[in-house]
Amino acid sequence: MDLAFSPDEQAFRSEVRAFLEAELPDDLRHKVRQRQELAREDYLCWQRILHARGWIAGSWPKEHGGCDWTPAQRHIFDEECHAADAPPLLPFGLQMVGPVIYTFGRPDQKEFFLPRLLSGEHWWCQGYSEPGSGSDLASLQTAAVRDGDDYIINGQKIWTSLAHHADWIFCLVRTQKEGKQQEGISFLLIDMKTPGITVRPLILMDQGHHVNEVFFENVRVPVANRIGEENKGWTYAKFLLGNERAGIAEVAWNKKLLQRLKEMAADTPASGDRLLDDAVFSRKVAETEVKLTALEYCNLRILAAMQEGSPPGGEASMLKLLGSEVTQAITELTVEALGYYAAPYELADRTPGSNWSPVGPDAAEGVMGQHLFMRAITIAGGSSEVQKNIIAKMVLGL
Amino acid sequence: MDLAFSPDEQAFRSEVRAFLEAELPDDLRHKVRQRQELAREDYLCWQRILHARGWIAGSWPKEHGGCDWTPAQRHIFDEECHAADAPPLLPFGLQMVGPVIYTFGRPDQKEFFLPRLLSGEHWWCQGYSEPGSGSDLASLQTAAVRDGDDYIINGQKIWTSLAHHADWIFCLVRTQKEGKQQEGISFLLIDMKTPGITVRPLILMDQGHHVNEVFFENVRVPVANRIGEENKGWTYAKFLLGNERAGIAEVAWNKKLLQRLKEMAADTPASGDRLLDDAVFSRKVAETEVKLTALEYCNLRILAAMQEGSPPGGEASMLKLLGSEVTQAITELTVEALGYYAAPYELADRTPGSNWSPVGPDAAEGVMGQHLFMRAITIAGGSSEVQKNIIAKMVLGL
Amino acid sequence: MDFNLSEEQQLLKDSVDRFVLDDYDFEKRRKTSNSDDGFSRDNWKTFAELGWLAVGLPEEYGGFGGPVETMIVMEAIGRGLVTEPYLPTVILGAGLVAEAGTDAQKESILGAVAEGSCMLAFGYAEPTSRFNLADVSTTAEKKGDGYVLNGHKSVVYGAAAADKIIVSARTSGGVRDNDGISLFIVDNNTKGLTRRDYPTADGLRASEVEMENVEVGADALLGTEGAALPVIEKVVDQGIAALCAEAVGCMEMLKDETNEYLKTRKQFGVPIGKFQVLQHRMVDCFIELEQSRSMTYMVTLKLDEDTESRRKAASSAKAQIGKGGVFIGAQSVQMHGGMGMTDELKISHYYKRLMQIDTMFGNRDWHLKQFAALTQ
Amino acid sequence: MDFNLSEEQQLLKDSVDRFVLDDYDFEKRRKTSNSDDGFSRDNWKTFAELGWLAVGLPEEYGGFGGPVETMIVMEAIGRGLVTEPYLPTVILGAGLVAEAGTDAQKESILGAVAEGSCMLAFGYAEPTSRFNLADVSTTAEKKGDGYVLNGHKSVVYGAAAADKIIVSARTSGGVRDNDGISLFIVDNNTKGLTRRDYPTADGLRASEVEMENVEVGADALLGTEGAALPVIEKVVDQGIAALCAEAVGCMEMLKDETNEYLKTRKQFGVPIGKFQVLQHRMVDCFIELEQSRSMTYMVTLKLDEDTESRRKAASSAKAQIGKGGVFIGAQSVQMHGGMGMTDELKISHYYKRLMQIDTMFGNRDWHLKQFAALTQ
Repeated sequence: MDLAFSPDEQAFRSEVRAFLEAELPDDLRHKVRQRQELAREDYLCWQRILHARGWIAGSWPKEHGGCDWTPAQRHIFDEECHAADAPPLLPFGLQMVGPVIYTFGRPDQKEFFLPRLLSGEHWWCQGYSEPGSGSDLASLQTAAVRDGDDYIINGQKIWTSLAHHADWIFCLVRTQKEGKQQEGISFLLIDMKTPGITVRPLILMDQGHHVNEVFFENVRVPVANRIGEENKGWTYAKFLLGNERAGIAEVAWNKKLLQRLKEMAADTPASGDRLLDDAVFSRKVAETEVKLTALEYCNLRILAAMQEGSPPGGEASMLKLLGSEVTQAITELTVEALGYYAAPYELADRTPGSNWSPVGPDAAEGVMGQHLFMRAITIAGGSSEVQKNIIAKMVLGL
Repeated sequence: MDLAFSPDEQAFRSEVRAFLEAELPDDLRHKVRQRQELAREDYLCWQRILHARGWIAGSWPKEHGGCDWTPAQRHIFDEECHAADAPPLLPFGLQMVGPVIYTFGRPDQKEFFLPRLLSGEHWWCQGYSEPGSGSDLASLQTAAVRDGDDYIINGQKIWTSLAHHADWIFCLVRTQKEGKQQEGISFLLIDMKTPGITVRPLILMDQGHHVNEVFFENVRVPVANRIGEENKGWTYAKFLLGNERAGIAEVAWNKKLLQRLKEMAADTPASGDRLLDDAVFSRKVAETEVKLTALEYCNLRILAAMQEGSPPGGEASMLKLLGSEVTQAITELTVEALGYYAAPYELADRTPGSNWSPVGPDAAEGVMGQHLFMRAITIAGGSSEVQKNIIAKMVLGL
Repeated sequence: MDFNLSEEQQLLKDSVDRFVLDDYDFEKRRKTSNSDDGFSRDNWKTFAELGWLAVGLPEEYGGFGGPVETMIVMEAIGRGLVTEPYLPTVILGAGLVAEAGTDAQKESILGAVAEGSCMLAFGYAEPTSRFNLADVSTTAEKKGDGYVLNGHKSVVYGAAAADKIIVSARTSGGVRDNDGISLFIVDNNTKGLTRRDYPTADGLRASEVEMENVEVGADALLGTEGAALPVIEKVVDQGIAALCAEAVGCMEMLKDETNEYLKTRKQFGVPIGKFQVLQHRMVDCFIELEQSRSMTYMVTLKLDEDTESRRKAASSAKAQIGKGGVFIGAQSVQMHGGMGMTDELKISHYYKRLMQIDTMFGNRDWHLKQFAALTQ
Repeated sequence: MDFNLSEEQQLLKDSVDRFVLDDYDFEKRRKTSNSDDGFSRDNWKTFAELGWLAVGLPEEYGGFGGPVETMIVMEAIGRGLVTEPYLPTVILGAGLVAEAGTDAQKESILGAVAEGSCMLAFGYAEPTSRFNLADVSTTAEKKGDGYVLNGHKSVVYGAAAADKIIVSARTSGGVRDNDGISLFIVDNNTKGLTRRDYPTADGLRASEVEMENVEVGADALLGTEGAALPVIEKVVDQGIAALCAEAVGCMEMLKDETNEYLKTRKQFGVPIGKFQVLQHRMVDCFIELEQSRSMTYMVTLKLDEDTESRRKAASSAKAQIGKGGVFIGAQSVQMHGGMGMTDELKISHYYKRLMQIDTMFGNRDWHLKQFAALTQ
């Protein structure tokens, strides 16, 4: 047993750190640090920089343009990126549809989609959830009816993150109504410019435009845009959900958020003391840090197992549960640290590029918005309740 | 709206207080205060004193030997008794079977049983639970087969509190196997001296002998000892359970326990400080006291409603839930307050009348034992999970 | 011991409940909240006509009722998520004047509040004070008959709409001394007073109020010079009781809405209310509500007891309400799933208000600390 | 990064696991625990023969292995709820000697420990010290070449069985000074040393150790006079890591037993494991166990890092283990219903041990406070 990273891994860490030092633009750093909403161009700017360095897809095989990094390398890369306040990489293309395409796609699909995905030319979004199917994903109703070489799509997706930025959407659609729900689903790649697609913003409680409803009205999609076999989409969907959960613990990001919280509490005057010196507040921070440490070592154990070839099973659900709880604990404490200054809430606060200055201390910027948006992480991607059902069944056999 | 007790009620409080001052024996006070296990004679001694004063059955109608006190009077009586460290009144006779007898019993049953119950001549215990029927009470299997003027009883009861002290047991037995479970149950009164009854101690985790298994092997019970109709026992059982839950919040007792905790924490040295001055410990005590205050006012609201004639419904389940949580919180904190001195655990500690002196501070006596025994209160009398099921169904309609 | 409303109180309750039901549905509330003022002056006029702005004020100045009546109004305000600045004007502002004002001040202000022609706000917090009401850096120096005020008051709810802002300022003593704090009634348009107005996360309006050499007359002093802290504490405790009632209104609405959602929303072929985990969660919400309601009655009925008893009541009630409100709010969002996250459903708005209520006048940590100190 | 055991470690694990499985079933354990000594000297001999009493000791005195090997043994001790005083003798007692002893002390004690002929105990707590290792009122005054000890050591586990008791005593400084603490090795039969022995709630044995003018020679001093605190802290951190492993053994046993009970116990016609609330509760137990195991690996692998890093590791691990252990213990009792309350089922015994582990070497509150101070 040994906690140390290998010399190679340590060298890799230095390399990543030097790269970030040199290449991460200051304005992006600042925006991330100040919890500002990122514009489409902000994401793409960072994607292009990483793409130029060949580091845009750490987990992908080299043949498809990835780095084929070990789990430990990915972990190191993640840690360094978050420590440097780099923007997050959106998962929809890189973690979700990309691996589906290179695993199940035809050669022409790989050739067309993968390079564009990596370069940022294609921005992807995810068409899974529907109004009637939340936790019960397989009950989806969006229908695809065969018409010659096309499918004609009618239906609605919901909670589609950043669909308003997207060039393409990958969709689960129903191609068969009979039999088991899971057995009539197909997996389609759809150009967002196709006539009949309407994107309607769904404003969330932080008043931000993160997600959308996407309506399909007689949308024609070439059958050639289907991944794999008709009615086998559930297989690809589950594969994708498995990938979605890798890295779900968000250890590096949580560490960064916790560090910011501690800095803020050290700077916050609390009637003559520093807030961080308040016994009860500092205990809550310590409790959260202990929980994060436990999560970190759970994550490392699972990474080590993956490195030896064991795929994560129910453990991924555990990481998702714990990671989301830790994040919510940190954002709640961050709001609490601000006291009354958590209340001021101007929309400008969340608008990219505004010249607005926050009310109260600088560190107050974006805190409430982030907290409110983070209420979603115990709901999206399989709610906490669903994750517990999964563990009860898969791990405990109940 | 008004929180004040009426002048009559305040006068009643003074009367109770003066009575306790004059009549409660010091050795009983001391035993209760030191959390010592009470002997059979301790309970009976106090019962006889109250009986002589005519205050043994506050809630009973006057015609049956009770006081017909209002809910407010009962609340006041309870508060004063606990404040004075009076021993508890055991519920099995006074709260449970007594009201069943005077509500559903025949005149001859009332005449025989009620005076003996009140005087303490008959010590009652409760034969409800069975090994196979815990939360699912109605699934009980103990069989009563008619044979002339007798029933012949075979089966087993479990968790029978203080059966080793009891003269009589009231039992739910199965008189019919067909049909709905609830419709084949009868309610019998059984003399513990009847041949065929064996009482086997069940030692609990505090190493105390509180509960027993009671075995019935061809036990003959006169049909005349049945309450009400054959196969209607479930009705009487539910009536009894309803009464069991009145006063279940144990507000007065919890207040006393909390006060003891605060005294102890004020006396406990914690490396140069008083433990009560520790910000985190005192906060936990404060949280518990707030919870107890909320419980107290929930209880008062329900008492006030009862005073106006509304029987408690699902609210009783709420009181039971909250009361047991508060008690466990207090006993946990009391153990915590002792630090290392919670560990010493000699059986003498729990044996009535021993000359043993506790290890560590005087206040350490009985603390761990009480904490361990109190783990049962979220299990017995309908587990917390069952109480929540009841509220979900009865109050929320889920 | 009696938890029933009198006949008059029941009439008041019917009246405010009807208003919220008929005239304050969620869509209207959203429009009102998003308007420039963040509330409706028409509604304010209605409040005045129906007498609600006189609740809790002294009878000699046209007022009626006391803590119970205030509780009734505030609970309805909570149910409707009403954005009109009732708390800053009627409870805090008029409360301070009623408690400490001269006859002349009462005469000129309380009647105007009751008839809707005067709105008030109370600036007590400062950037470094956190929740300590005695931590006052703002200074008031004597100048001639009057005073010169300098300082910064933080997150003053209702300040933009207020005709007069009441501020705490230090006339003597060190920054955190209990003695030496005074109250001043400052006209909102006084020279040297500048505001930065902003919406708050819970859809209300607040302001940073900066005073630079603001000159006020002797008649601006509210109460005895240097002895304002007990007055502030008393009125803030009244504010806490009112907030508790508002929170109970919010919580009850969330409990009802979420319970209904559990019965109607289907997943895996059954209403999600059939899942035991959600049933028990809903029970936890119900219990938090009942506890919060009990504590609200308790603090409301103890507002006129002695100081220590009142402060214990206020701190314990606030601690419960803060915890219960945030719990019910967060769980209502969670049980509504994605829909709970949206701006278009009312759920998240109640959650945001309950979060704010937890912070206002000191959060759980603060009040548990006060309570611990009072009960040791 | 590697969380696998080496081949030798796996062999050790197989050996201790087999012993617990074959020779330490619950009935045997109960008898042993209820015997006069509270443990079995035969078992102790077996431990010696199998080499377990040498684990973690320096190789030059017959020892082998390090923190990982200790973790392996302690986890099995947890699973079996083993009552033999392994922690007081091998980890604390021998640990102190190995850390601070002279060659002569190591020579005379460590070999004897390894071969099972010497048992040890460590008295560090006092009636007023609570969890502060530096709070030492016991005094050691120089007398000739030796020392005279006076004081009271609280709840010394394993003291009755110990041949030698190591105690902390103050040779200089004030009661809570970090400097001025020394360690002494005192023969259990020394004149002036009296014990009150008693069983503990978790079925072990401990004692109050009082010293009245106990005279010891110069060779009783363990380590440098007045400089014992860092030694004590280091060895206590090793004790914490060992306790964490023991707790993981307890928790795993409870998790497995309770999960099995949920599958077999029927109520309302179905196994109670079909109730979603119990499923999720069991998931919470599983997660607490996984977190506790991860933290145990962490602290075990960080015992040899610098002081600050080691102390952070120990305090964070102890805080997690205390919380997780008590949670799993209490929930296992609750999910077993009445049966969980009984003395005859093993469940409650694990709960009692986990409660004690939470307290030992400082409870959650204490370690969260230490951790907060170390990470600010």
